[in-house]
Amino acid sequence: MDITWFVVLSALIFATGAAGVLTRRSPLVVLLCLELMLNAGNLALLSFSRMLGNQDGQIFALIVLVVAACEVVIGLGIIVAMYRRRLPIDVDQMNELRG
Amino acid sequence: MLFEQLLFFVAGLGALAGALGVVLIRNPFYSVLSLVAHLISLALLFLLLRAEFMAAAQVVIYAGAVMVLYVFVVAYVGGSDEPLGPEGGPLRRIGPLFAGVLFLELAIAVVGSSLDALDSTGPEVGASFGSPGEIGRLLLTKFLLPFEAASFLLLVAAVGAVVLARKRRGLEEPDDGVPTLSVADVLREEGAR
Amino acid sequence: MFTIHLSIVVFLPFAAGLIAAFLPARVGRWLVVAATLGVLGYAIAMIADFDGDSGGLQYVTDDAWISELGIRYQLGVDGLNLFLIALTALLWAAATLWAALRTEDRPRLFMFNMAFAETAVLGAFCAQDLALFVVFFDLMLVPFYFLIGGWGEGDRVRATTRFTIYTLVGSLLMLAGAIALGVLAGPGGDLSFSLAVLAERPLEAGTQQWIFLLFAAAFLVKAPLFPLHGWVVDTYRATPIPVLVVLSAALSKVGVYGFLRIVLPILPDASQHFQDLMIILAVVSILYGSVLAFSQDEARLVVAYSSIAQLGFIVLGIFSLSELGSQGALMQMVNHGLVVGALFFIIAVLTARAGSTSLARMGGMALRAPVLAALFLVVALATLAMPGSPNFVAEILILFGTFEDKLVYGLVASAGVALAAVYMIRLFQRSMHNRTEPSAEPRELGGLDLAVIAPLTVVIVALGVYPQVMLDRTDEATTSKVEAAATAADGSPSAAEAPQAGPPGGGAPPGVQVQP
Amino acid sequence: MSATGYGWLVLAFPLAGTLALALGWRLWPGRAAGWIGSAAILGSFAASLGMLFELLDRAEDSRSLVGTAYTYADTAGFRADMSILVDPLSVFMCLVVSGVSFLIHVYSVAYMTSDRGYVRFFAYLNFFVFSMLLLILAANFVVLLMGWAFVGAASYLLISFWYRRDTATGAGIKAFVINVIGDVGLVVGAFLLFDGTGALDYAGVFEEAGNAFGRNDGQLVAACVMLLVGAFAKSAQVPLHTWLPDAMEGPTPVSALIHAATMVTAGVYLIARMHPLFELAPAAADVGAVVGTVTLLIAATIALAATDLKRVIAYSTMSQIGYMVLGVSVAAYGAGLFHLMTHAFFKALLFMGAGSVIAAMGGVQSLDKMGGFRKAMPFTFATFTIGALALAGFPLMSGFFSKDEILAFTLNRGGGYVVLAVAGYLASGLTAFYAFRMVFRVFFGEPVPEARELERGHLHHGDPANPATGEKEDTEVGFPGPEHHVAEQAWPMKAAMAPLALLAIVAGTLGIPGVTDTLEHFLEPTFEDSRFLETHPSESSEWLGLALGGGLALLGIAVAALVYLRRPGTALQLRERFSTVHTFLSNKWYFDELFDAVFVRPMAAFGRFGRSIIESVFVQGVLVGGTVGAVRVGTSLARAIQTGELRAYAFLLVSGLGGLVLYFLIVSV
Repeated sequence: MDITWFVVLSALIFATGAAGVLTRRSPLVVLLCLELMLNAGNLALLSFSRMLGNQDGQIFALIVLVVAACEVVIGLGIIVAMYRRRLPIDVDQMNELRG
Repeated sequence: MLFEQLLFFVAGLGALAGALGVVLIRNPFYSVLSLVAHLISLALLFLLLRAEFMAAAQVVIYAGAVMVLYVFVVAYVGGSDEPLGPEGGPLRRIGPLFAGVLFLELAIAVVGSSLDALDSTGPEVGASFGSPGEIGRLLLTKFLLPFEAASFLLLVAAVGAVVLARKRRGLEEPDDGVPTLSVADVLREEGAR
Repeated sequence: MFTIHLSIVVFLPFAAGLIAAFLPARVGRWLVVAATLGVLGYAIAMIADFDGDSGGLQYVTDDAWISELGIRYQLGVDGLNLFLIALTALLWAAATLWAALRTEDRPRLFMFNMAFAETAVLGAFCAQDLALFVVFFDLMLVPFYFLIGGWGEGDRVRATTRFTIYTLVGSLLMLAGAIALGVLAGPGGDLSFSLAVLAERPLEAGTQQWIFLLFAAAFLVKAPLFPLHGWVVDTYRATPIPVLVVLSAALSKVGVYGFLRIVLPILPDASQHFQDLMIILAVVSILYGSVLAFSQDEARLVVAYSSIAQLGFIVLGIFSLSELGSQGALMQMVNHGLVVGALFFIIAVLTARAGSTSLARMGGMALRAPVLAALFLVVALATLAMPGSPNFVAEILILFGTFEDKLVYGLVASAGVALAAVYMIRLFQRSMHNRTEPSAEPRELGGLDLAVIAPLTVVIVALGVYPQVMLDRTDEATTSKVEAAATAADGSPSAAEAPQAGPPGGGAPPGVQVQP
Repeated sequence: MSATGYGWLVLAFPLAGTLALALGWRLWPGRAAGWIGSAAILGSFAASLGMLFELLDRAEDSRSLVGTAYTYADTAGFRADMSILVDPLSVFMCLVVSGVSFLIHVYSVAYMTSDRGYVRFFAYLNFFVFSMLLLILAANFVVLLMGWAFVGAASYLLISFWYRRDTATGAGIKAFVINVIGDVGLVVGAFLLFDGTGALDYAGVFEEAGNAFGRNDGQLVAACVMLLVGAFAKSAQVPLHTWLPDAMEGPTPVSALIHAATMVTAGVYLIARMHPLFELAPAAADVGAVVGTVTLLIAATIALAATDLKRVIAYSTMSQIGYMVLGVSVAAYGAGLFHLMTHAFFKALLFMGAGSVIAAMGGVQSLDKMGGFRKAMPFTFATFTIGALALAGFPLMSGFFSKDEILAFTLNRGGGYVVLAVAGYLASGLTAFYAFRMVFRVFFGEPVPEARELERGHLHHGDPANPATGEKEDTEVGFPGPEHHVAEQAWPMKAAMAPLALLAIVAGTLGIPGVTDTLEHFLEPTFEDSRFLETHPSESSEWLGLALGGGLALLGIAVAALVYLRRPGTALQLRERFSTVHTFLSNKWYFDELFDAVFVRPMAAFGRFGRSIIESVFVQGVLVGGTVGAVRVGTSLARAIQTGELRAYAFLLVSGLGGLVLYFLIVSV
């Protein structure tokens, strides 16, 4: 299979994830969509790694995996904290940070 | 060759379907399960790209550990059905349009790229390419610093999660009598309480 | 024989402040006081050790910092900043001591900010690299932002906002000027911001002029000079006294010091070109500040406007572009710092007794507080440049320097001397003499207040009796700084666009300045 | 010890006295402070005598010595040493100043007894004497300015000594500010000289002046006129005189010391000291002569109408200083300084007598309320009358010789100077009149209750009140205190007045035309370079002048006797008859109002304008407000983007990404 296929697929998954982030209201699902985007990125990284025959890209992907894990931990922690404070779990109703 | 192509299309469609499932299914619980399917499909694609270690990590860490976390949280928070309706203003409606434009741009960029190597299956690589041994060697030599930084990041995230999710006194729950001390308490000046 | 490392001098307060932040408050505050005293000791040792005959830099520290941009970590002391460093050290010692005795609200944070501010000001005085100077110059704002915003009185938010934004805009203009200077003066990417190097790379007269204006804006705002003094009123009202002391006494000197250190040597043609403009601003500041000083009822504002007038004198001395004038200006910087510091402490004491900063609510303090009255009298007389005070020596040098070329401006400025007598004696009389207001509780200075104010007064008197101790060490350096700008008048190549009709060997006669 | 060594001692005594009194203000019990202060001045006087004898030992042409202690300021061609000049002129001045000051200190020991600020008073007084001596001994302009300004400051402190009176503090400010104007004049003058000669020390300036400036050179004349501004401010010459009458708010010994005997003569000293310059710039000297004459006339006329006892003496001081300024300006140095000395004696005496009377009156100073003290205070009467006779120029008294010598000298210059001399003679008649107006109104006529009480041995104690406003006095700082028993009763006061009375009578013998010229001869080394040294009026013309002056004095006294003794109602009739003139005179020629209209009010108006318009509208409004406003607008734009909506941020991010990709697509095509 040509690398192009993989890269285009990665772009498609990325766009799907972006669409999810832009449309969904539950922060939980927004986080899931972020995972999609990160994985799309990983796919692209691995594709290019294969294309160049260089394993550095795989290390990159691994690091992205770590970052994703951290993000999940913090994101879910925030959601749990919000839940426990009886705050609405809805991204449209969260604007505490308005300047 | 054919097997690889077949596998690519099966896995690719699976990944795509999983992704669409995440975005479109209204029940968060099913969204999570859909993401698991997506991740496993992706792991297959990783195998095709000769990234055996990453594929394994994807399945074990992501589809296994991380998704379990999601499931727990969904179960805890109580995943209610979310209306996919029009609430959320105009931005929400044009969201897919933006995503589509983004995909188009990226696709044009990839397809129209003058990078010839994209149209190949990549160079021949040795059997150890992407093996855990190779990755481990790289991590402990060339990428030692990012590796350490990543581990530190994980530590910080873990502490952060504890701080975020711990019980707080006097807010919404009755005092359980157990005094808690946080980092913020240590840094605060005396007399400022 | 011990060696003096400027980096230690500069960063000692900051380090102490940082450590003190993690110690118990009662220990921490005295640690900061000890550090400021250490810096003072260092400064005194430096004055004693200083080689007055050499005009060059001493105790130089010179390391690469950001080598890609040619920025160096370059510190040094010469006659120009020697006494300003000592002044900074002395006032910070006094101010932190004062604060250590009474700050109750978040003392460690307060002390840390004070220490941080001292480091920034010392750094700005010591810096011999333009980029480093700019860094310290802007860094000064940070602690003062927190000090005024966090411990201020009255409408402190408004004061802090105005102070920060206004001076920051000035600083940004200077940053632009500094970058332009470094880039334009470094042909072919050979960048250097070292002041010594820049002084040897003269720019086109036209380029110099707009860069001059950028620098002048920053320095005049900081000084402050009319009409850029708008931040003064709110800030002086709101700032807590120990902060106000260092703000008015040391911080404002950084601006005028910048003229001598940077503008005159590096932009000589522009300095010559804008000489009249600057002198007019200075003279207007003198008169305007004086007149407003005696129509104020609030003690702090009297001193605030008097500072504008005094800084007018300093700028006048600098832009007389004569050796006498700059020498006087430099001396006046130190003297003004001393008297204004003492004045604010005294005003704080008075305010505590009268319960108000309004002069109308004070009065008659002298009877119950003779020591306070005596100290105030000495300081007030020094402020109005009474002969026999160091300020007199400074002002006579400034006036003599100005008279040489700009007799008319000098005469107008000397009216400011008489006006100074009016507002200072009025301040003294309104607070010390006449009847006591019923609401005021006159009582004598406490021993600890005395320990802060008396040393400042002693230094003032000592400098008045023997000013030569200062002139001896400063005159080589000052002379070398004015030289370029003073000779630019005689038709150096880059000044060709401003032809001079001056007599040979002398400066241009007043009013012959031709604007292109 | 060398003469300069004595010179430093002259300065050291009062300085030490000041420091001892000021730093030990709580230690000195009772009158100790007064005696310490007096002893310090006595030491100064002794050291002055030491200087005198040292000088007399030297040859006449080497009687000018400079002693330098250290370099005061030396930079970029500006050089000033801490140095003193000892020559006959400075020795003469030191003797007069320290001698008279000593007597006034002794007088004050008793006079200030009940004052709460006793120690403070003597600390100030010693500081004043130190400053005055520094001024006199200075060998360059910087030290001169120091002494000059210290004198001003000391005078400020002493005028506002009773600082609870706002009239006193107001007068102090006025005096200080006018003195500072004088200082500025001196600074400018010193610069103009420095510019021409490159020197700041007298010797250097005088030496170079001849080479640097031509005769009546514009710059030199300007310099001398600026020096005159300084001299006029200190010596209360028109138009810078308005502070002197107000300065009478100070305690009476202060009026005697500062505002009669010593400080106000500093201007005369300055002109005498700078005589080489004034002779090079006769135009400036003429300015001095004319101003001196105008002052002596104006002051004499105001003194006719003033009713405050001390102010009458103050105006007479102005007038007499006018004579001295006239004298030294027309190069009659010896005569001018002679008059300075005799004036110091009799004027101090007059003030001391006035102080005694005021004490007897319980602080009241108005002539209208006094009368008939002759029997109650015989000693004061005698000494005051001696002082008045000397002031009036009664034949054979000291003032007779000194004043008339000035006028004779002026007359001798001929030309326009004759007019000045005529004015001087006219004023001397007026002087005699107002001097005896005081004597007759205070000591003759019907005794007032206070006088009667005193005759019976009781001292009247009025309610302590400010004589100017009638406001109740704060006796914690305000004098006279409740237990004030000084009139005629304290021996130190008599001990001070008696020698002065003697001197007021006999001091004239130092310069009787044709008989003695001791003083002039002693001063000669200082003035030997004067062009006018030899142009002395002939003896016969001097005696003619003396006869004329004596006649005028007698006439003035006779008229005063006629008006106030023989026909007591005459004065009132005259006042009604010439009410316009009287109003004009009692308003002091409207100088205060003039200054108010020309300087004070415009300045205050500008201050208000500056505060309300320039400050709030332009400086704070447009400049600061504009800058801050611009930043505010910018930040509110930035804030508008910060909606806090997660989705909005996500959109921004995606649009940014899309834009970036688009950019690279376009670029790569």
